[in-house]
Amino acid sequence: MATMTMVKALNSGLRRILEENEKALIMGEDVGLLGGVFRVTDALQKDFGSERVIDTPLAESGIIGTAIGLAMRGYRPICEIQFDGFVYPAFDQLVSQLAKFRNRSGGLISLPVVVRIPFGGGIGAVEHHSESPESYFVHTAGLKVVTCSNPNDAHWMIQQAAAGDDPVVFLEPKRRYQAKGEVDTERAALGLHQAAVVRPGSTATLIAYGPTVDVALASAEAGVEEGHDLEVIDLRSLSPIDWEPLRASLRKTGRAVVVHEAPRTLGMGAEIAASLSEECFYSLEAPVLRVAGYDVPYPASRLEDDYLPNLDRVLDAVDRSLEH
Amino acid sequence: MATMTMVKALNSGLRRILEENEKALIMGEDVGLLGGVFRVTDALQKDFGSERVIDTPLAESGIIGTAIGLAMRGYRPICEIQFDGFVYPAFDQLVSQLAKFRNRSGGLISLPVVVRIPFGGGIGAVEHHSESPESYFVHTAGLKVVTCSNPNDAHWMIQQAAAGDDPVVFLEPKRRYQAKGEVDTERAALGLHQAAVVRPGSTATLIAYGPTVDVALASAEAGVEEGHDLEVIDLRSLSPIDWEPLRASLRKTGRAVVVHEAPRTLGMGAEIAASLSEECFYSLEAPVLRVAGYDVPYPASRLEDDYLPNLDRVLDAVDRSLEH
Amino acid sequence: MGSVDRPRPAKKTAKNRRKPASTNEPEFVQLLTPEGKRVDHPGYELSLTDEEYRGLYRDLVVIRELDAQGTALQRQGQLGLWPSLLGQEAAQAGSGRALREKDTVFPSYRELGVQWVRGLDIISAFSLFRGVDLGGRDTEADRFGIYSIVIASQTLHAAGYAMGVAKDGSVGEDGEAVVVYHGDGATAEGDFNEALIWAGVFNAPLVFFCQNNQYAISETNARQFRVPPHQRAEGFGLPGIRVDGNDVLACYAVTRSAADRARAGEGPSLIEAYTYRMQPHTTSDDATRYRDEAELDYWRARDPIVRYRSWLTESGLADEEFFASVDAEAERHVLDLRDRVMNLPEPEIADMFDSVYADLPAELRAERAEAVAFQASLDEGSEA
Amino acid sequence: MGSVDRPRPAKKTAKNRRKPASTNEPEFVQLLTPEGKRVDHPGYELSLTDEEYRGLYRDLVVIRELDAQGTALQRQGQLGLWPSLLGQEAAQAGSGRALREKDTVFPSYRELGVQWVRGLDIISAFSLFRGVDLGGRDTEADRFGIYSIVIASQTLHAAGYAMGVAKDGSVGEDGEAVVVYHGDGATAEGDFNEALIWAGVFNAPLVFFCQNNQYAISETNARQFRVPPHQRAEGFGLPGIRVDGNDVLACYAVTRSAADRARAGEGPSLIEAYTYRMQPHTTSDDATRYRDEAELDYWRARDPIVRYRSWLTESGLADEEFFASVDAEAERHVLDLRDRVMNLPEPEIADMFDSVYADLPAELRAERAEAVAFQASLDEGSEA
Ligand SMILES: Cc1ncc(C[n+]2csc(CCOP(=O)(O)OP(=O)(O)O)c2C)c(N)n1
Ligand SMILES: Cc1ncc(C[n+]2csc(CCOP(=O)(O)OP(=O)(O)O)c2C)c(N)n1
Ligand SMILES: [Mg+2]
Ligand SMILES: [Mg+2]
Repeated sequence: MATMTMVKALNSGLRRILEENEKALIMGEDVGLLGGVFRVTDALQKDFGSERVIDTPLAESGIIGTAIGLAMRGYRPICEIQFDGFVYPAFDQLVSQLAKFRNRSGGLISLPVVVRIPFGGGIGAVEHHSESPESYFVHTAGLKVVTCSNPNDAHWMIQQAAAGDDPVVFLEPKRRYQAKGEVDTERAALGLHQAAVVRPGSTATLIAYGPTVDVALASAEAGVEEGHDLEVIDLRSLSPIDWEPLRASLRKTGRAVVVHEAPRTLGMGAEIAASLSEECFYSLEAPVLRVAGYDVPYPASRLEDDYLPNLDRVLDAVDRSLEH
Repeated sequence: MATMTMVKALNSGLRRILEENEKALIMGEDVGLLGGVFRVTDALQKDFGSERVIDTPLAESGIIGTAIGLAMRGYRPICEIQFDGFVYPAFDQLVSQLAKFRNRSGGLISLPVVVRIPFGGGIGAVEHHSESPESYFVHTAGLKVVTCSNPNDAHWMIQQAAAGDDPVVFLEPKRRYQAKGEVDTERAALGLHQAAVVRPGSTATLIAYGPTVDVALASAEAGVEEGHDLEVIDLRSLSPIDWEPLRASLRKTGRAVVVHEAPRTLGMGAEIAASLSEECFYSLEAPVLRVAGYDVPYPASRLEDDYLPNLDRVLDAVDRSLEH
Repeated sequence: MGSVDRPRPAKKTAKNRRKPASTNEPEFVQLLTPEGKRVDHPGYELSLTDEEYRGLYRDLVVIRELDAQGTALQRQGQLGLWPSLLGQEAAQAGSGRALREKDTVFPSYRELGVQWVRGLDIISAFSLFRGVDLGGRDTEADRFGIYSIVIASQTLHAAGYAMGVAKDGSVGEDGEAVVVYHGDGATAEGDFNEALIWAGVFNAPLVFFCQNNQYAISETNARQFRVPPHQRAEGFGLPGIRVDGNDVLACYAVTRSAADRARAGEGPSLIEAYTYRMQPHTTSDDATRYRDEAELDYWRARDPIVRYRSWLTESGLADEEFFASVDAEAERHVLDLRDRVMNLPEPEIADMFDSVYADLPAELRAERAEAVAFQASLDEGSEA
Repeated sequence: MGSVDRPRPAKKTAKNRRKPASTNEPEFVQLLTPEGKRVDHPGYELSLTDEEYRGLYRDLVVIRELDAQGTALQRQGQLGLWPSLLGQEAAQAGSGRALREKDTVFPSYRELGVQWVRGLDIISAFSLFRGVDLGGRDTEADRFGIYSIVIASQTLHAAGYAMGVAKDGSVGEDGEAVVVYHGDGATAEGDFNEALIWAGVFNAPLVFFCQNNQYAISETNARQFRVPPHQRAEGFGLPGIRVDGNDVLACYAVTRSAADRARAGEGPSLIEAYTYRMQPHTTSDDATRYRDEAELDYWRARDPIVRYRSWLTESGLADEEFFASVDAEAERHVLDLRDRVMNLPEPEIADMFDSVYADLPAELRAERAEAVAFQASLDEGSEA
């Protein structure tokens, strides 16, 4: 056990990957000498050399496209996209190539590529630096999509993502980068695609992931005062979703609120609400509600506190659910 | 009134746009001399010249990016993306630029750009020629997304899309291109963002759009034999959605099935099911069900009949709904 | 489509007819004139064995016949689509034959000829266009990638792969070259230009082989660039060279040279093979809408097979008997191909799911089971 | 960050210190040496009025001070971020002043200097980085686009806009030129290369103005290209020229010439201004991780203001009194700016919704109303 920030937990996870698999590579803009703009790859180039930790041209399509080629050659690239809003120039290589190659090849080509993306808002940044693009990737068959909410998960999930043979979009909640937590350096507690009940409860279920897990936990704490006993589930894997814990929780509480930063329309909440409504129709005491970003472009930073789901909005949704 | 194919209806709609607004432009790959690979722009370059109907370089990001610049200069470009699967290289220009410019400018810059995309499957084509990318655009605030299911709508909706001041992704169901229908050449029956009840009924509501409207109508016809009286709604506008007709229908029937070709996970059905479940919770006799593409890349064409929603799958869903 | 059919040996008058704007003869490396005269070009000496020279003729003819069979099979409803390479045989056979066994090829969707001369089973091209699969094959064993349909996307894959080759230290005399094929239209895409950047910055052992067949569907070169692709390369610091793409010997020579450079660690380069697509873009296209007979005649007079056959005859390397034997051999390959295409197994619904992930998620396993069961229930129903 | 602070006039020894690899002095157009000696360059004669010469000095100083205020405001917590242009004043003032009123500029995110010399209100740069809005302004009236953060995306907008200028027939002596600013790193993006294609194919009246400040955040030119941007342009058939980006007169001359070409309908071209970013990438960056004092000293010796001031003094165009008056003027602008920045109005929750669509859909109107009401209920709650 060790206490560390999420940045450090990712960094040590990446270090282990590089140590344990000589085919693993890190590539992206400024990941080498600078150690990445968030320092997630700090000192890795110094220790593993510039053949394994590669500062790339400023060209996102090129990053994913060449990572595909490197993977075809037997390498295992871990790419960094510098910020969420800069992943779109790579979209074709991500959704038409990386996601589909295995299927196109009839299963003969594996592309073990991890695409790390710092995502989400709350850091007071300018446009394009605070987006939550997960829906685009979850809707795309052939990709796996995961996100971590704490240092321990960050440390293990990045290693698990890199160990698999499928492409993984790995979303890192940048506003949690500096948050500290305990990391079990010996073993992983959960598989990459398992959801976790991070707070058991009985009144209603809060479903969150990445940056909103903390919001949900804080809401649950605050809810105690109002007499609520809220269960909080950290989704962890967005594609595939680990449905059973969600269903079990809903069968118990009868009520659920999904919390995410991405815009509400076709955000993860839509899929979760639609599926749970279908699977747990007779258990629902109230419709599955969504507390999400509004259906607008991410706003100027002085407005982001109004945009982002917060404790007040979550508890308000819980109240609305309980009114049913 | 005139009978024509959807291709012809679009062509004559585009012709009227070019006639009525000298700032309107058509641009895309092969749209000029060839008249587009589907002939939607047939003869327009001959009649309006190559300054207004522009064969562009083979570069989709360039098509959308320069259309943005042309719109800033006061032009009103109507871009063609040759096939659904080739829109992704333009993704950044679509979602980070075209969609967001008006908001970025505080409302001072309008970008009246229409992006026509032949979409969907069922034509026996090779990979990338049969996709349904609507979710990516509907999730993106700042874009409007519409689709037509018949020649009359095609003719009018393209004109309405071009007349507005917001960017519109205009999805054309390519497998319906050659289907004939009556076109009212005098006036439009509906606004661009209105849904249409295309077949009234009482047993359950089928919600479809673009290529699946016909599937839903055929299912409703076939359902009569089984004693069902199915209502069919053509969504027409995917963003924004015209919710009221959907809610009204659900309040009447208590049951709904959404039918689309895009993969199920985070397809339009997810949003519709989530929203209707929330808005019409007490009217629901059964969960809103989805008949959609599977969560796999669009398959080889010899498998597409198995992939695409069809009458059997729709009626099976109706039966499952009725079992509740 | 009849009017743009397979070229016959050109009439003597044809080559003096109107030369269309799009076909101003450029400067390029040529070792064999359209009339079949062998010429020299400094830096591109070529001397093959008689057997190799004859082999190239066999390649050209077999490729042409196999490709023609693609068009025929499509017309007969056996394929959904066929993108013919008619006219581009020399570019493909010449470049493909110049490679070594360890070299790796990334094709676009028109490289049947390269696939053939690499000694590979070409059935995957037909299964793809028949729609029974997505063109998958054991690309690692073949050292030949899957056909790539999104224009220029494969250029980045090739650049990455070539970076990997360099990383593996597989350079030097016994090293590996990577060759990526793409069209003239592809040079306008961002991906192609990024691939030039990456190849240059990482000094990857990569050869860009651009078949400039004058068209991107209906659009001429003038819509894609101001100066031709071999000059583009130099703007990225890569040597660029233009070759007569209808001259199999020149294509061989320049490709060998570029691949040697790559293999030796001297870095990437680009070859622009100046050629012509004699058929419409694909069987779905109607080329009469955008080009005329005069232009086709101009190119018929530059047919890659006619000139090569003349030279072989003149130089005594081959005679009518040889040519007849090649025709017979091509005929056998064609019959064999036809047979295999018609007997390609139909895919099953489960195939749609099985290769999406290395380990299929539970939810998708359930979708798969449902789909299979539903299909079975329908089949039962219809049997009943 | 102290070590990479604003340069003082260079010590005499500095310019003879170790010349770092990334700064091999290239061939470029220069009209004023680092020592302040006026030299000639064929094709780029320049003769301005005395007032204009002095005006350029005023520009350089005011820009430097306004930019320094950006850094200061960020350190004081008044801005979220500031991307300093320190060291790039000559590139921006020279190019910006060479334009005519009707010309249109598409900036990246570092063009405070261009915005200033165009006579525009620069507050939008500060409202953007303060986070009270997204940098919106009346771009049509200003003929100056919104700051563009997605690298190279604006190059395509500029190309399209310039196509529109040509379409409007606004060429000739009284025509319009369009200038797009971008960095060295931007040249690796697909969009930039597509913009070169479009500008070339449509002969758009566009000038690409590349400020090669040697870095894309931490990465040097070697990571972005093999040969410099002015050569890239030629690979696309566009004239490319490199200019000493720290020489305000040379920047003026080459930009005027390129803009004249564009205006006259002679088509697009590219200018590579070879310069240096003296500050970290932004206030969030720590440049000590990737470059050293020696490199900074090398560039301090090439400071654009020092050399220009020397020349003005030597040539008798200006004296200490003038320089003092410029300092005082800059000080006034700085104080005014500070004041306006601190008093920028805070945005309101409704602002988030109001500009997304020309006509706000019902659903979004409802979301807006809900958000406003909820916020109000909280405010009430906390007041109570
Ligand atoms: C990204 C993308 N856009 C559009 C298309 C449609 N398309 C298929 S082939 C083609 C023209 C390609 O021209 P070129 O690169 O010259 O290759 P050629 O077909 O001549 O061999 C186009 C536009 C595509 N496949 N991919
Ligand atoms: C598409 C995209 N990718 C990454 C970034 C992050 N980023 C911001 S500035 C920058 C470096 C830009 O370098 P250059 O083009 O040389 O301009 P400079 O900052 O030096 O003026 C990067 C990588 C971005 N803004 N957009
Ligand atoms: Mg071509
Ligand atoms: Mg730079």
